Amino acid sequence: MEQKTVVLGVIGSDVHAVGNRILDYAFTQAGFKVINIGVLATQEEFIHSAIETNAEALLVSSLYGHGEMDCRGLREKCQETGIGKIIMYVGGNLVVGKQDFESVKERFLAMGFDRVYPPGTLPDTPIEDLRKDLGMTID
Amino acid sequence: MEQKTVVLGVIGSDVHAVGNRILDYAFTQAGFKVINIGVLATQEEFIHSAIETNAEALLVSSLYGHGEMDCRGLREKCQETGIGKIIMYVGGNLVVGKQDFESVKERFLAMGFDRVYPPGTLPDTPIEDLRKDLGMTID
Amino acid sequence: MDLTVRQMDAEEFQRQRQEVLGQWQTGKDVFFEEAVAYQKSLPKSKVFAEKLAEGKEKGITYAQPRAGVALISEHIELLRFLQDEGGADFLPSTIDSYTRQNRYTEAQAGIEESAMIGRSMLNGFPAVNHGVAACRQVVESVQVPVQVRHGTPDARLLAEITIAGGFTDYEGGGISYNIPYSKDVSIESTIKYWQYVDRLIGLYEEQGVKINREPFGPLTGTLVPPAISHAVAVIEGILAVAQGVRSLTLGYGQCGNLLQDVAALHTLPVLAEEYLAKLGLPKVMITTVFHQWMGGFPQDEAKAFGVISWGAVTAALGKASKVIVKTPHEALGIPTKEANAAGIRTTKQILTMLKDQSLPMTSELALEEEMILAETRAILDRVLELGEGDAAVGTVRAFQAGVIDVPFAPSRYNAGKILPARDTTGAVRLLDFGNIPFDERVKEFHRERIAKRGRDEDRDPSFQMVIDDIYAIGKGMLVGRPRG
Amino acid sequence: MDLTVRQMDAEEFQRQRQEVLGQWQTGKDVFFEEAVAYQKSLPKSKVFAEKLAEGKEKGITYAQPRAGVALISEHIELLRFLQDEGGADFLPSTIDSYTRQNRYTEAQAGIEESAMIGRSMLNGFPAVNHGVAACRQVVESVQVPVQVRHGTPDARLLAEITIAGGFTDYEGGGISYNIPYSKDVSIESTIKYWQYVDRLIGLYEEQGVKINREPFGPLTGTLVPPAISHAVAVIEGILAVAQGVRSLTLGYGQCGNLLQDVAALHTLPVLAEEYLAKLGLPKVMITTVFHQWMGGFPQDEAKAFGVISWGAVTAALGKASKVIVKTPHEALGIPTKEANAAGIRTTKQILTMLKDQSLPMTSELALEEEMILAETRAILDRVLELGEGDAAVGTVRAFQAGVIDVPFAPSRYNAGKILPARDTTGAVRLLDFGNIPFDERVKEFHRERIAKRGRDEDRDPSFQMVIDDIYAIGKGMLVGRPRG
Ligand code: B12
Ligand code: B12
Repeated sequence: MEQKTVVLGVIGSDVHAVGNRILDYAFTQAGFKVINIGVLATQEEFIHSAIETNAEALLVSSLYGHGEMDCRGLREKCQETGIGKIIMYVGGNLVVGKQDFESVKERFLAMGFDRVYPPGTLPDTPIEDLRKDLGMTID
Repeated sequence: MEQKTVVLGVIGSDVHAVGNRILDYAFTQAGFKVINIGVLATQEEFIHSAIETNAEALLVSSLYGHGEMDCRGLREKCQETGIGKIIMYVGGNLVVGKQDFESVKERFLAMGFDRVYPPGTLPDTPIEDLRKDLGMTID
Repeated sequence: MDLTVRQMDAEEFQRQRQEVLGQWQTGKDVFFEEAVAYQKSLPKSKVFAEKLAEGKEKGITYAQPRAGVALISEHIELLRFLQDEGGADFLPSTIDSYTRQNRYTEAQAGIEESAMIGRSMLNGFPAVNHGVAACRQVVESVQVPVQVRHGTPDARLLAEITIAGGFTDYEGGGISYNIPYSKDVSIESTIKYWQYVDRLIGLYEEQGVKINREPFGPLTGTLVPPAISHAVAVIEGILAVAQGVRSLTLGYGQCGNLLQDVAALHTLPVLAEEYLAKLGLPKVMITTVFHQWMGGFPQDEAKAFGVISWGAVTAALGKASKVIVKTPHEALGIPTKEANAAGIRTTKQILTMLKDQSLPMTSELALEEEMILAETRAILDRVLELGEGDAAVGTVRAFQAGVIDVPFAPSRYNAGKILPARDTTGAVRLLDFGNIPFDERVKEFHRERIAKRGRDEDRDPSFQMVIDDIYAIGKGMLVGRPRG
Repeated sequence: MDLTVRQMDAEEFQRQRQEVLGQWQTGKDVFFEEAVAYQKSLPKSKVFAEKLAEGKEKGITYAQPRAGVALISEHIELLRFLQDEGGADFLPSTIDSYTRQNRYTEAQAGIEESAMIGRSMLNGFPAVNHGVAACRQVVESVQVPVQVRHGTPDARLLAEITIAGGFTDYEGGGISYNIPYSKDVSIESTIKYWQYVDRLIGLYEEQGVKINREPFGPLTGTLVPPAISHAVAVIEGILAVAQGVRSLTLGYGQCGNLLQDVAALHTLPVLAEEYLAKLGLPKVMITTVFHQWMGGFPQDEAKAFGVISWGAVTAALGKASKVIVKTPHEALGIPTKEANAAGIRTTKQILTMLKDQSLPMTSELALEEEMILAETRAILDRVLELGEGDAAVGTVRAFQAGVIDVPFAPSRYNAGKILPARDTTGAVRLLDFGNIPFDERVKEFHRERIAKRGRDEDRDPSFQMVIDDIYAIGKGMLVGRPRG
């Protein structure tokens, strides 16, 4: 099976690095090629890396609470740079405070993310989802 | 100052003895004559002791949750036996479960108690109140 | 029937049985052989003694809540919730206070009123009124073993019904369910009532049915020094084993000082084994149960979580077999099922985090153990002396003499002469020894420790100190220091 | 300016000062003499160093929350709530993440958006944007000392504004607020930024104003072995004292094993005093701060209370001067003020209950202490060796060489070669030593302990074990055992 590439990073002024390390490990173990741009990643870095590596998906983490402000406009920037259809997942502790996840999810879906994950998500679920979204069959 | 008598006890099938010991000590220290009928006290025991000792007040404890059932009819029985006007206080954990105290208080006032005390009441407050209700001045 | 520690004779047991089963109409549905068969049909996972043995081997500390409401379906819902949402390892059925006083008519009224108004008017589950079939419904509705928890001086009918009903553990004892729970019932009579219960369980054991017995360790739950509750636990263990009980969980209520509490947990089975052997009784399976603080709680839920956690930590570090869990509603009233489950989850988080840690032995811990051993032996030896070798007889005489004396107990059969108080580290000592037969060395130790506290607080030890200690945990402290 | 541990020269300081105060418009309101006068006008009860000294003498462990929101009035309301409803002994102002990256324009946008929509869009208090007067408003609105808590590599302007604003304690350091908090900032530059901060505080000290400094102990908060965070804490202490700081609170983040954590608390001031003396630096007041578990939390609030409590117990038994409190919302998001106050109350209940108890010395505890001392000395001695006696230079070289190496740190100036894992009792050891200069005896100790765990779990120690440990507390365990 050909290896699919994903760009992984923690957006904004966010330095939470532990989940990033684990996602890197887990997606790599699952057979993906992971381009890990690490913490403190800008929207531009996500997009440049995706274009450069011909990636199929952006895996955006935001833990520190500013996710709403940091993620705004990412889909539009993708469109402007010609990768408008790229799959975009986002996860972590997306907003400030303990908020009802359904409403958080809606806000991020409205921003153009394909899937939105609640706090504490284990890697298995997004890996499963990504295989499905990329039409990879698992036998 | 002449010593006023109070009857103290824990009503019903209730065996909680610690608060009773402390109330006994505190009311005695405060100058009252305490007739302590102890735990597992029936309505009849409260009334007999009050009549026998010419007491001014009944201090009824109920901790274990059955207070509502155990206290019903006490005022009426007092009336039947000719001590209808005796001061009646009740305190402890009066009902089953954590309930809004205001509604508990109303239920017990409606039963004919003069004062109703929430869980964890320290002796100072009822001692103060009783002095007031008995018209004892503190100088 | 004369009081003796020896096994009840079969005839006497049968005579009483007729009487007991006639005490309330549900008694007629108890059939011993059928009940044995039912008990044997239970999977191992629902048998207390089996799961306790497994935990003992693996070094697990299990968590168990208290819970009971008036109506069957609500009670089942409650237990399932505590199992599924709380992660309870063992379940209880806490019996209401009318049933505990054998007032089945009032319990019936409570059931009816509860059904009418739609909330439990009873502070527990009236198992006798509900009967054997209903108990089995409870046991069958959950996946873990279920125990009867109560506080009943005469619990013979309750035992008949609940054991026939599939419960595999029975709490209480002739002392521990008398002295803290009644006023006018003689110890002689409750020992006899409980010998009936123990004999009943002995009969089940003889048929290959394992029923665990758990003397109620904490007694009045308020500043009970370890030696006193240990003495009671060992005596009830002796009384039970003499009637044929083969699986014992001995209990102890948290005092609050880590070293003293861990020492208490360590010494409890040691003492029980020692005295069972001394009296020529068979070796039985002994496990321990630690009760999170049984005295007055803080009303604030966050603070209550702190108290609960401290109990969980002590249970874990002291390697108790089981811990009985309090809830954040403790100070206010019977907990909702949510509050109850929360208490279990807090506890289990700590138990699992601490599973592989323990308190290493130190000279301080060794000293606490030595004191508890010496103190408990002093009491027990005097009990046996008073009973001329017979623990049952000795117990009655010991209470008369104040050789065993439980602080703050409501019973008039208890001397009520001792006064406990915390020392400056929070360990519970005796301020007034009453007639407890401690030797001078032990007494000096207590005096010295309490005197040190007196100096730290610049006041003479007195009843005011005891009162301060009673309120202390509720007010967010352990030692009731005067306001400075 | 060349990097050196020696005190910054006055000219260089003044040169930077101009630049720093010009970084954002609020810088122009800082006047040193006026600020000294303001600081001197504060009552002792609002001065961190004074209250810490009092606690140290009395053996009190204080509790402090983290908290900060975008708008002044909400921030004050929040702090008051934590003081009045939580009983916080010290208050924080946790700074938002834009300010931490010196992105004051974005912070401004966050303030405005927050004002508009009526909830804080920032994860902290943007003190620089609010300025000196606003900070004083905060300090004047509460009764206890207030500290700046952040995670800012270049915190010079923030220090100028908040100290002039009446804050009496400043968290952070050139290593601890770089390595866990940035990606591309060199250690050389952050050490210099922080020497500015420390020199600024030295200048205040010379004027008789006490400002306490607190290096950030927990680093990445995730399985950081004590020796590594201790080495960083001691170095930051050295750097600070060399610039004139006279009051230090050294920090350590809970690992979870009681003995290891207590040993860590005991050894931290010992090591700091030892190396300060060795380098001929003055004796200063040293206190300790213990951070309740800084890694991933369980989402369930009841379980979170368990984790919080275990941290409180450890702080109390280890006799930390102060404990930083987590909240039941930790796993989900910035806590509400109610959740934050609840965390404090749970913690304080435990601190007061355990005030007069401590963990007695045992051979196991002594061994942990011995290991931490040996390990930390090995690192520090190599640092000084690399720096040819200069701790600042040595630190930069030590990070280059991987002699100091922080697990899971985002910084590319960190080697990232070591792998920590728990042993079978939950103590954090090293599975891969990278270039940490431990001697063979120490390495053998780590290997043996981790190997034992491998045997217990019937698997070879690997990165999977590390991952399991990272998730463990969140899943209700301490040691990340494989599902059995
Ligand atoms: C210790 C204790 C026990 C001990 C009692 C030992 C003894 N014989 O005394 C033991 C373990 C035996 C026990 C048994 C039971 N208990 Co109990 N017990 C407690 C506990 C933890 C402390 C009580 C205490 O001693 N407090 C200290 C004293 C000083 O305070 P106090 O009793 O509240 O009294 C003070 C004030 O309330 C006030 N006050 C009291 N009465 C009056 C009256 C007047 C007129 C005034 C002015 C003031 C006043 O002044 C007192 C002095 O300050 C409380 C919970 C708590 N409060 O934390 C539960 C509690 C009272 N028990 C409870 C229950 C249900 C039981 C049991 C049914 C067992 C069970 N289901 O778990 C049995 C009942 C047995 C029976 N038949 O009564 C419940 C009651 C629930 C409810 N009302 O909804 C409580 C609230 C626990 C709970 N949340 O479930 N218990
Ligand atoms: C460790 C930690 C830190 C460490 C980080 C060290 C480092 N450099 O990595 C330190 C101490 C430095 C730190 C600093 C701060 N932190 Co912090 N931190 C945590 C903590 C306790 C654990 C994070 C962690 O490592 N978890 C373990 C990993 C494995 O899980 P994870 O990160 O959640 O990632 C997993 C999943 O979420 C998911 N996932 C994550 N991203 C994505 C993306 C996709 C696409 C998918 C599919 C899945 C996915 O998969 C990962 C693997 O399972 C959390 C709270 C918690 N979770 O318990 C707070 C937390 C994230 N921190 C928080 C905050 C606010 C901060 C600070 C601002 C300080 C403060 N105010 O207290 C600073 C911010 C610094 C900055 N500029 O970013 C808040 C965020 C609040 C919010 N969102 O409302 C939290 C939630 C704590 C809280 N409740 O206040 N923190």
